Amino acid sequence: MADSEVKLSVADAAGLTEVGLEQWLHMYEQMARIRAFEEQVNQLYLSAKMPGLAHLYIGQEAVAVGVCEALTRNDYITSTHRGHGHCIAKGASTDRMFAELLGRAAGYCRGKGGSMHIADQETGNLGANAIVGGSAGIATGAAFTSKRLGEGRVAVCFFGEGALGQGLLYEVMNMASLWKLPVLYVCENNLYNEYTRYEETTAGTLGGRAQAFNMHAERVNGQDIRQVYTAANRLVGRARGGNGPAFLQCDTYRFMGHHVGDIDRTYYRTKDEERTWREERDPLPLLKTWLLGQGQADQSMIDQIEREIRDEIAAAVQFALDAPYPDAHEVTQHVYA
Amino acid sequence: MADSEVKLSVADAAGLTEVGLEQWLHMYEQMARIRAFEEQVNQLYLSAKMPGLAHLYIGQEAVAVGVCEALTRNDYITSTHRGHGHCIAKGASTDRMFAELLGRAAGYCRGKGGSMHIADQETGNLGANAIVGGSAGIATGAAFTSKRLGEGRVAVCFFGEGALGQGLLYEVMNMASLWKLPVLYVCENNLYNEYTRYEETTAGTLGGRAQAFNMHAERVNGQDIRQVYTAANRLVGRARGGNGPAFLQCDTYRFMGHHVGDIDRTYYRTKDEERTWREERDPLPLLKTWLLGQGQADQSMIDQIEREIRDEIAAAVQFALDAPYPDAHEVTQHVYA
Amino acid sequence: MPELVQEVAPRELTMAQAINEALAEEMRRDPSVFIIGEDVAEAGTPFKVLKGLVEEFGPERVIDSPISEAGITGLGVGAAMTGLRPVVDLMFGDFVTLAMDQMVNQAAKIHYMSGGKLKAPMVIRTTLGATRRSAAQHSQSLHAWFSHVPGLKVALPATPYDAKGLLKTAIRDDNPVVFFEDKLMYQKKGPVPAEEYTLPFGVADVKREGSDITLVATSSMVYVALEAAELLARDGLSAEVVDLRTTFPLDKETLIESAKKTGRALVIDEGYERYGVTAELASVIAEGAFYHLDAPVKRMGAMDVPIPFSPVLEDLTVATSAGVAAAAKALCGRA
Amino acid sequence: MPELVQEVAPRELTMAQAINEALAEEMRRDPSVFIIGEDVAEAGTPFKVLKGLVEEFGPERVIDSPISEAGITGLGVGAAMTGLRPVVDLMFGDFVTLAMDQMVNQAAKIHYMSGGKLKAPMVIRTTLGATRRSAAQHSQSLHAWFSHVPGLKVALPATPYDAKGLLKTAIRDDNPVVFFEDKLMYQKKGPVPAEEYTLPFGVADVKREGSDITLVATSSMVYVALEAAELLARDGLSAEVVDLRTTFPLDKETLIESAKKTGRALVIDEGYERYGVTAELASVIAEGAFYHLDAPVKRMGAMDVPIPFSPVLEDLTVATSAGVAAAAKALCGRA
Ligand SMILES: Cc1ncc(C[n+]2csc(CCOP(=O)(O)OP(=O)(O)O)c2C)c(N)n1
Ligand SMILES: Cc1ncc(C[n+]2csc(CCOP(=O)(O)OP(=O)(O)O)c2C)c(N)n1
Ligand SMILES: [Mg+2]
Ligand SMILES: [Mg+2]
Repeated sequence: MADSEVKLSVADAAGLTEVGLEQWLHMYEQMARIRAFEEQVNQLYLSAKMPGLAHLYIGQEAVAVGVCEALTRNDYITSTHRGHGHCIAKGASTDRMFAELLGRAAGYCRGKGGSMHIADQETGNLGANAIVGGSAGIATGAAFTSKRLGEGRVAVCFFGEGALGQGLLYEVMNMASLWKLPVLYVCENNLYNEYTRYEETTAGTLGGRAQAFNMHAERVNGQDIRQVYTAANRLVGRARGGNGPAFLQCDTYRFMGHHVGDIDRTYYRTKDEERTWREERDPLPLLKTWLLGQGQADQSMIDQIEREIRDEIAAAVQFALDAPYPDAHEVTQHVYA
Repeated sequence: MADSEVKLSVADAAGLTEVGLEQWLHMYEQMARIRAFEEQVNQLYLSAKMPGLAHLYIGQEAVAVGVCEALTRNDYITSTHRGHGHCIAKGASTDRMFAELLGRAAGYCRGKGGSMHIADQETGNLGANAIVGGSAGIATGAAFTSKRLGEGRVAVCFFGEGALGQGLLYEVMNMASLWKLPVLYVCENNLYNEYTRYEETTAGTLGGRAQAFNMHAERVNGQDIRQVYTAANRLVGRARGGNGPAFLQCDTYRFMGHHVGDIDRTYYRTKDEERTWREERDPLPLLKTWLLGQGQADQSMIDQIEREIRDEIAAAVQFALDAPYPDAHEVTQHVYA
Repeated sequence: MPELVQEVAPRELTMAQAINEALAEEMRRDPSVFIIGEDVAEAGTPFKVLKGLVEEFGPERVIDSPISEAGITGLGVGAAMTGLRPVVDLMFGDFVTLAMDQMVNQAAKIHYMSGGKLKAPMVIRTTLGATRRSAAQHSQSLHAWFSHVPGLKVALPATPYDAKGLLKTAIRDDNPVVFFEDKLMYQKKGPVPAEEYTLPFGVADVKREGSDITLVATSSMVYVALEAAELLARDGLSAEVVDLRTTFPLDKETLIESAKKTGRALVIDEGYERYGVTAELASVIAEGAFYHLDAPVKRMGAMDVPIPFSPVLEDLTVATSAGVAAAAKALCGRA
Repeated sequence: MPELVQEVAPRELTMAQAINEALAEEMRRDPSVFIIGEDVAEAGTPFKVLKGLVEEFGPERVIDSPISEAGITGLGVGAAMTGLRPVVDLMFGDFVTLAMDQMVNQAAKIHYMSGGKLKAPMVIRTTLGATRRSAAQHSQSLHAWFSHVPGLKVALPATPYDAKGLLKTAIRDDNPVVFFEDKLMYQKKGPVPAEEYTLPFGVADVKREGSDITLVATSSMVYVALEAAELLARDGLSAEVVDLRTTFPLDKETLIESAKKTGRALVIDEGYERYGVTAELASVIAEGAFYHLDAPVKRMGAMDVPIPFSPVLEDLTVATSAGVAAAAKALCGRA
């Protein structure tokens, strides 16, 4: 399929992994949580309550949630500058995340990491990374540990299509393939490297980059969580079973700017394009419509989820706004372990 | 074909670029010059007359000569730690090369570069490089200049199969393909990264690494200069004509150690393997046999070439041994242009 | 700063405009100059410093690249060796970590290794500076590394005037130059004459004259030093502020002469203090002005910690005018 | 050096053997330790330092990698963060240029950025040192770069004893440690006790006591300093030789106390002089011993040139015992 032809046929559920309603609703809830979290982050920025910038995940929720749903708490992920979604999907709680984004001591990293470095060891999140592609080695190394210790854990390396510009990716994909490491490289193709269309920076195909190393590669519609989950589940199982790494391209789109301050975007993409994705390819309505259409869920279940999340996010951001900053002496703490 | 199945069918000349006898003999002469040069380098090492080490090109002569024969003097090459062959093939003279290897002021780099950094601007050799893969950016940049200035020059980047471990290669192949730069990536697969068999470090195929970037890739028997020349000629023409970069894998073998000091090699490759290559796949006898068999050349022509080269090399090494070292004040010269 | 003899009010530009103008002028003057980097064309970089250049010079000379810092630097080296003058844009100074081999082993050494035959005339523009709430991987000031490497030159201007003049010099220089711009100074304004000028490398600029103590500063820290000098003036202490402008070539003479004159010196830089630029400057002064110093040379680099995100912590890591003034007073025995 | 109370002749090992033994002991003690690098297994590295390890510990723990310095370092960071203790082998110190992002932006910062939750206990073993006729890309001593970076520790032993003790400490350290070995010292012999020991970081070692001048040296330069001390002794000058052993943590106290005692100091290092290790050491001494110094602290780093191939040139670039002795004499007013 052409890269921009990401269509979703709601009716077609053939070949999907079968999961119960509860799990579909959990995925919906996680996507809604990310969406609400990110909208709140944007508000914090617009009201000048958040230091620095943040890269919102809105539009891409089905990728993080669909993939993480295929993981256990023990599995590892590494994440990117656009990492809030991965962090939530892997199980972090939003209050401590907001606290981190606001530089408070209650944050996951005691306010020292901020948006681009959130990590949560408890849920296996080895950290967002502000170096594009910078975490590819870390994810590969985590998979190495798992294999070496026979732990059966899988490591997922999330990255944007722009990260395929980085040589490091190729170096570690080669090793992962050679040594059959249990790692899944999840490439989120949201069509842009910052403000540059990815075709301008990308020769050949994305998946071909992995296939060159004899690595299994698949491509799914990243707006359809059913497809993402199905593929991720299969590839994670494959990796866990000792059958080596895989590459999963998820075609997606960020609905907002590259970061919260990227307001005027018309010089690099059209309003039309944005509208199409927002209106026709939003992963939340897509899943909801399918669940409702199937008669699996009813509207009240969805409403309840959304109400609960609204409350949770409101409380979480309040928690963060009220939380104290780290003490001055912390500045020299944690330089060395 | 399997990587080690590099057979040569002397009879089969189908599809070869037709060149006149003179040019074949020139190629033979260049290969013989490299062979004699390298044998002399080994002698210099064994007799402790050469400082440091050197990586001999013996066995791989058909690659450098076959490729450079398809270039003009104006075209560029970049080379590697195993670079003497490329340097000679591109037209450098052996006296100043010996002088460089011996650290004399008459050397191509005034003795400052040595074996691993020989460069010769006059013949378009942008330099050997002691960083594996380190010259890939330089070659790509040279091609960029050529394209930008409309010079019609082609740049050839020579590297060993081990260099495909370096991320840089992928970064620049992507750009070369995107921007249709006139560059030819010549991968000399001599089966070993130093002391490690290349299959142990290489997932997938070598050419696949280029194809992933939508780059045209070919593979030839690197011991058969007729095949190397034919492919190089076509790919250079293609690049010169604005049709973009290509990747040329040449299957070959270094007959000697990784460097002159690598004497006991049995722990990483068998004597049998070495014997097979030396006896059955030596590029010089192969070309000679073919030329004689065809009745194109007679033995006296070959004898004359070899005699002349013997004399040239003897004179060249003597020139170098007699040449003065650089003056002490040169140590601080050329730090800045 | 330039001594403007005109009567009319001097033209004011921001640092970003001054850099943009330097590039535009050099690109007009010399068709071999081109720019390559991530989001440098239509976007004009995330800092908007290159705005308008692609419109004037076209996408052939202002090239949006893949996110390949090593690759574009390497391509730049090759282009420079074959007749072009690349200006490679490495968006954040922290990303130099990805291009070190091409900068240090290739660009810096090719002239020497080739016995003077080849050269790599190129500029690597990048940034430095913290307190932008960009956290540990987007806030470093790593200029000490390059200052350490023979074959490279390093400029780090503090004013729009200096930025323009030094960047033009960098582009014309036949050697690889690493050019550090403080992200937070892009909007700072200053006088920039409309006429063509360049500034020589290796000439420090006395941004303020004084007699009691010498404050040597680089880039962003020049303003901290100038403000500290104001504070000190209120306490009756006269501070001389020397802006280094290039860490290499290093204007040892100006540093040493100033320290000899005042008898006291404090060096301020935004790089990590340990094994950083302040060490070189302090030891050059301590050696050169040994017999004239009334107190040890004091160093103030950035705190030796990865740069924290939280504003309350981040602000502690960089020297402030109050901190500099206090340290200077202590050096002058007025603690 | 250890005070050996035994009567029997002490056991002598080469530096290579001492390093090998440290690795073997730690790998036996702790199954989480593993080695990754190019040609580290059967070949035991081109320097043969790792000989025999793959035979004892198997290819799962002594891993031949592709030629991917960034990749293996990155893999090491991830492995370290998840419970292993990698020893990453970067064959030549010049190749660190390829792994800087993983070392500096990832390994060094993860503990801090995660607010103390994650850590990267790993050792990056690499080499330094010139005069091996290996030319500009295989001869550098780039330890100053890492000494500059918060979050990293840097060790550079000069004797087999120190190498073994410091390497064992490095492997047990919970932080990334960059461990520099001088290629030319691998065959140097020295006493190494058979019993288990480790050496603390941040403790300089007075390799020779003296009273007229302090020679501070690192790695290979310790021998140059010791030889110079011999030469000076013939001239009636008593030189104290302080071996730093780790550039970070830095044992400021020992340096300063020694300089206070002797009143004169000369610091010697094989890295480029400019903005190098000697700058930090000199400025620490100049500040800390300011009121006790009879002469400026003098620095002798490597010449600020890319390292030339030609032996006649290369030998000029590094400090020699004769040069150090001459400089020391001059400092002592005996020029
Ligand atoms: C090594 C590196 N180069 C450049 C940047 C600046 N930068 C931040 S995000 C970004 C674009 C990343 O694009 P992609 O990987 O597709 O991720 P997306 O932002 O689309 O999620 C760039 C160039 C960086 N952070 N790291
Ligand atoms: C970046 C880098 N890593 C490691 C080395 C050490 N080294 C020198 S040659 C070599 C093997 C290169 O193998 P290949 O590229 O196949 O070339 P060949 O020696 O076979 O010609 C290695 C690892 C180096 N010079 N540069
Ligand atoms: Mg993207
Ligand atoms: Mg090879």
